[in-house]
Amino acid sequence: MFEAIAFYLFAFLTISMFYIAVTTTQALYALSALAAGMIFISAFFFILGADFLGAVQIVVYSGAVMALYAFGMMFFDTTREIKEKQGNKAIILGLSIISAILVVVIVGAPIIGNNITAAYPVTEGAGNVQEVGMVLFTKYLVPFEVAAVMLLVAMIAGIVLAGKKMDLSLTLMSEAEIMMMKEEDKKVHL
Amino acid sequence: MLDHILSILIFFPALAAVLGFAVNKNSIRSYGVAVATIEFVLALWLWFAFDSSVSGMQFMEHIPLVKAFGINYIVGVDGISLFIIILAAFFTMIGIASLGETKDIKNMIVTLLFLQMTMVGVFAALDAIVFYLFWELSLVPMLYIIGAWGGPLRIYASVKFFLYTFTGSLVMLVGMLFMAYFYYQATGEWSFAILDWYRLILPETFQKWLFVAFFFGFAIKVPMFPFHTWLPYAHGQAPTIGSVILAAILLKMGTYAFIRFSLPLFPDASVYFMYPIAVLAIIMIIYTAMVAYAQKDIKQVVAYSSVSHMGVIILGIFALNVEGITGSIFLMIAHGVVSGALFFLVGVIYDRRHTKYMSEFGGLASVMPRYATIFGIMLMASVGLPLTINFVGEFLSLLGFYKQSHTLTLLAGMAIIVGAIYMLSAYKKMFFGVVTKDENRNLPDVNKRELVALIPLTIITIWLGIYPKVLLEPINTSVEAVVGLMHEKSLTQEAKSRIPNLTKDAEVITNSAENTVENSTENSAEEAH
Amino acid sequence: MEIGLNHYLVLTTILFAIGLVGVMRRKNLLMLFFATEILLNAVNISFAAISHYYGDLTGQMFAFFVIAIAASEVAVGLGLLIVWHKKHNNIDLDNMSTMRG
Amino acid sequence: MELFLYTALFSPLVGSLFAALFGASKKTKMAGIIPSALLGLSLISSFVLLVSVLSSGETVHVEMMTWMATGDLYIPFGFVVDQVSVTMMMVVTLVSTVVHVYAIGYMDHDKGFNRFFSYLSAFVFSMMVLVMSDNFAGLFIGWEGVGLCSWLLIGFWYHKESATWAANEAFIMNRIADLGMLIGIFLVYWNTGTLQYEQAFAIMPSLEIDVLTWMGIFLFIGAMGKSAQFPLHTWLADAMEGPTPVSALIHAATMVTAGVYLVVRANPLYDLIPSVGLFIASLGAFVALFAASMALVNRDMKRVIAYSTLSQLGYMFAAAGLGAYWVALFHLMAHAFFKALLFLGAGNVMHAMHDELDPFKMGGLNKVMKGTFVMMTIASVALAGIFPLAGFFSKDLILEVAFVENHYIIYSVLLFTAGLTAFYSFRLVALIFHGEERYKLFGIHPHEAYKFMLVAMSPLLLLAIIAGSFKMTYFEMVTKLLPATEYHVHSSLTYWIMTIGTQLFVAFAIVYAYKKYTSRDIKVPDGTSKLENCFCYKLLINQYYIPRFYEDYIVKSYRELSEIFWTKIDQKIVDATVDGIANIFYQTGERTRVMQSGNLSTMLKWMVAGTVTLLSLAVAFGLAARYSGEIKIFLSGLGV
Repeated sequence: MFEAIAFYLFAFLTISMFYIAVTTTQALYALSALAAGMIFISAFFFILGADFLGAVQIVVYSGAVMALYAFGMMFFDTTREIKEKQGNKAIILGLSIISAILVVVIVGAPIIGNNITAAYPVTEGAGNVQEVGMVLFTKYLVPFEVAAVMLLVAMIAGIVLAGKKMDLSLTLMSEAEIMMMKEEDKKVHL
Repeated sequence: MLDHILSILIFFPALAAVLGFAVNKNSIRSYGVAVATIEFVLALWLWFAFDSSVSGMQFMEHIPLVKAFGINYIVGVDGISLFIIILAAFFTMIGIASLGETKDIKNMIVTLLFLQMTMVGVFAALDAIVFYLFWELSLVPMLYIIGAWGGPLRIYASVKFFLYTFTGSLVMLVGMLFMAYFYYQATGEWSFAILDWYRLILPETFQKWLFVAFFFGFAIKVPMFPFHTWLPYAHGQAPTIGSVILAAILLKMGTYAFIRFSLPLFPDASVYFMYPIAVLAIIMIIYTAMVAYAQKDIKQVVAYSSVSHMGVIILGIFALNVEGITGSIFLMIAHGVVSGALFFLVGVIYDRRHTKYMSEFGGLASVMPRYATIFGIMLMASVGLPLTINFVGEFLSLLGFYKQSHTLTLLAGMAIIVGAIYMLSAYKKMFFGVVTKDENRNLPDVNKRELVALIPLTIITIWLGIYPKVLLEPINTSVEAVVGLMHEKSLTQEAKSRIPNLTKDAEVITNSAENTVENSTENSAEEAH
Repeated sequence: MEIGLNHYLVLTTILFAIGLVGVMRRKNLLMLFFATEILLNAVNISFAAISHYYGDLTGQMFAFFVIAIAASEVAVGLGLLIVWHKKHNNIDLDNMSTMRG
Repeated sequence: MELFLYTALFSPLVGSLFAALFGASKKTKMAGIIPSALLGLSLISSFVLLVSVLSSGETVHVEMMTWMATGDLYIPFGFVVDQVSVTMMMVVTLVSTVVHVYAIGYMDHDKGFNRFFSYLSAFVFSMMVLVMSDNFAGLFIGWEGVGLCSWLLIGFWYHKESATWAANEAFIMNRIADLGMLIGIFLVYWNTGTLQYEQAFAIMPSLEIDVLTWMGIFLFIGAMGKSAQFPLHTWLADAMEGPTPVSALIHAATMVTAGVYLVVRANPLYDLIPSVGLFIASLGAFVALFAASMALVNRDMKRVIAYSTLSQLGYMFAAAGLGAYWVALFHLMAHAFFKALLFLGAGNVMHAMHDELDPFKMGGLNKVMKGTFVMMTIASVALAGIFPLAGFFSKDLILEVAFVENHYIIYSVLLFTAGLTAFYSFRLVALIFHGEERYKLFGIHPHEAYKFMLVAMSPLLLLAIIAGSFKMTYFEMVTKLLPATEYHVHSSLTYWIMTIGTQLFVAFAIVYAYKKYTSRDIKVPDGTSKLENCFCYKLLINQYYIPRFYEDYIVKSYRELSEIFWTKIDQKIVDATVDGIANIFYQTGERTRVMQSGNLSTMLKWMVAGTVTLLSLAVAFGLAARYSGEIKIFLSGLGV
């Protein structure tokens, strides 16, 4: 009963948060809504007994990713309204729903067909974190290490990419200065 | 060296072409002539060493390429392909030797040498994949020749030429793959070797489908009506040398492939499709001849006349008897010589006046008598006058087909009437009458460089018209083997009666073919069915 | 009122749809990144749910790796975004048309 | 003997090649003399062969080399000199030698002198191949060879539009007939397995009558073209555009008789199919009358003689068709002599009159051109068939044949035509040589031809007079090969009535023509007289409107049809279809290019759409695989 209430409550919250995130014109609102949605999603993980995943979700998403976005947004002029031309909404909506259903059908089909058996059954008497740790460092050791390297690479890449001309700030520069800079850029390229 | 003569013939020009890039621009012409002459001498040597009493393949070479799928580099030559190879070498030689002032002459000569490789390759290949490879590769130099040295519409013409023939050959490729798969089904081994395929006996329905698949590739190349429209554009836009090679050699690939693939592989289907193809051939003959008559551009006249003559070749092939097929092979060579020469001749006048419209000329007979004489000889050869090379081929082809159908031959025989009509009226427009245009009054007659090409062609035209035996004998031997094989392989009663039985050869074939293979083929074919 | 796998699947469907709407509808690149996060999270939930209902840890593992990938994607993506912004002074999708065919 | 055979055959070729060497250079007398001498050599060789055949009765048969051999087909270059071919050889070499010598004078002032002799000798060579060949293929070589030379020679003055047009017409019309000939040859090959005369004719009696009939018809179509029989006759009159020696040699004496030669040569075949023979005879009789009627009114000297040739060819075919092959051949020979003479005489007149061809503009030339006058008159008398000249023996024989074979219609047609022949021949002679000297109005000063030209013509004159006396010798010789049917009218009374009656009829026609056209009030017709406006006259002068019919309905429609084929069918349908198919792909690309707008947002949408499609396919296939059994049952229930 408690589980049901929790599910519906968080379901409602996630959906509405994400809805706000994709519809609002204010980047700041979107960011906040997204962060909230992420946290609510971690609730599902806890409900499903995936404690470790829940924790990671909060730490990585709500912590790291959102912070990254927040820092990133400082570079952009978030107050500036971006005009967004809108196409046919029916097509967008239709395509989204159809593809979502298809994804679910594909993912869920073998389960509904009852054809699968657990490859790594949940070990009785062990906590979730322990279980995850055991699987992660045995079967998935190599992918784990690869993921680690990938994160490192991504980090360096992020720094290198964003780090160029850190001394400039387009937000603080006037239009004329920006234009001038562009001209110079072009000359260099030529 | 004689053991590998075919490989040398194929790859020597290509190698020379690669080296040609390093040759000085001023000496490239003599370099090209030297290479082509060596190649021609080698081809003559091939003829000299060729044993015309043997019906099978000679100078065979066999190098496995992809063992798992039975793809081998197999080349060989028999009476059917021998003379076309020689003709290819010959035309490249005189083509390069008589090349006029051309921009980028180095590129032109290198391209021609590459083209020669592909031409010889096609006619020597005995493996379907190798054949296909050269078949497609031959498009590339031709595309370049038309596209780079052509007339104002050259891009359209070259793209059309390329895409059209390419589409056809893709269908053919599917047929080849299926054929190999079928061979695998029957014997448990993959093979693309044509001689292996010859031993297969296919059920009739399969034959029909495969025949149609091959037909598309070949018919577009020939080109048969209604697939012929790329040809006038290609000829109309190509430079002289391009037209010459295209008409003389490249078109022959289609008809040659009919004899190499369609007839021996699918005898029943050949009989089944004989009438429809004959009707197409007759439409080709009469219709394109009439179209040729309506042309205003002399080169287009020759181009359409090419199509018309190819119709007679097709008819001879589908006569399905020794006389007809021998005649059609001979006519391939004859048509190569004659229409090649005609394109050369058109090139001569185009070089002088930069126009190909017949209305621009008139009365040239008095201005350029030597030119008019050579043109007249070639014209008479083209309309099939006896004692010229064309007559032998046309006579034998029609004679052969007469065995199959009286009425259709009567219609096809219209070739000699309609051919005379367009050729004579074109000749009249260009050479007879009084000189009306001032530009024409002082045209120089053919010069030495042009005579280098034209004199040998004239000599061949008459020599082979009077003494065709030198070619007919080896051709005949090989064709008898093909016809014997077809008779042996054919399943239906109709095919047996249409294809004559040549007992003496039939025995040889039976010995060489493995009966077990045939039986298992039949069985599996039934199952697959 | 037992919450079954189907409930979770329906939920993820809805979230995925919302994410897709975002992907297609938004012209602001930053918003596009947000929408991508939503898509990933929707799938993560379904992985976790399936893992739970079938007593198999593989689902969780996948979700874990998805998170890792999402994190690196953000790092690199954001870096690119900043470079772009510096160059063009906007992050509007409609302006990115150098790939016009 | 073989040496003589090869000499007879190849010396014209050598002559031709010799003259061709000087083809592009300036006129040299040598280019005319050497070929003529070589032809003389050929004539002597032929004569030796004739004597040999005549005395020993043995034929010479040589096989020079193989021409074509493939499958069962074997065609050699084989030559035979037998009674028939030796006759033809004599005719050909004799007339052509005369014509060559004559032409040295006639073509004296022509720029293309050397070229002319090259062509003319080449023609003789082709003609020799035609008559000497021992197989149908060799015959065809000669057949086409003479066609080529005829084309070259008719169009000799190639700057004249009418000449080139006539040359092309002649060639193309002959080609139409050659197709028939070719088909005939195919029929012979596939039914007898050989093209050699001897073997083929030996097998023919065992063949079905239908096959033989077709064979006969197709071969005769070939003969119709070369011998200009109706409806392929129009080219002969137009061929008069060529130089006159050419007309004499090719279009009177030799080439046009090739058709007759073919029928005579194929006599074993035509003997087996009397119905076709009857058709040939009827057509021959019709053409005789038809051509003679056109000759009555024509105002072109050479054309009149051409129609006369046509008419005489009709006689020959009538005889050949009725099975009297030796008679046909005899008339062929006699006709060759006097007709060539007539043409050469006409050539002299033309030269004298500066290429004026209208006899109404001449008159009274007998004073200036005595020699020519005598020759042409004798030739005309021979043509009319007056005793004792050559024409009497040969032509009367044909009439007798028709009478004896009980074909009275053919007989009466031929008899009537004999009268017409006499009339138009002497109309011509009268208009040219007698009456008022109308040429003076046009300021022409005629002169007689060179002496040597007249001397050159004299052998023909002699033969035109005495050829009839060879009749019995000839009969004995040639019937060793041809059916030896003697034609005798049953009662001698009927015979005498017939002969004298015919002679009187012909003589009357001559006298009438003389009376009518020597009168002083002959004027150059200007199209106003009553006669010229009557329907019959118009019909005849326009050659029964046949050339116009050909021009308007066949040539024109062919040209228009070609134009339609090219512009409409080839470009608008065939090529447009090809381009259309290419365009479909091109347009598809052009349309779908919008997807690659470069706008990321749009591309994202397409990406999603693509994903949807792929996912749907995945689901569909998954379901299909899962429920394949059920689907099969369902489909089989539907009866698929």
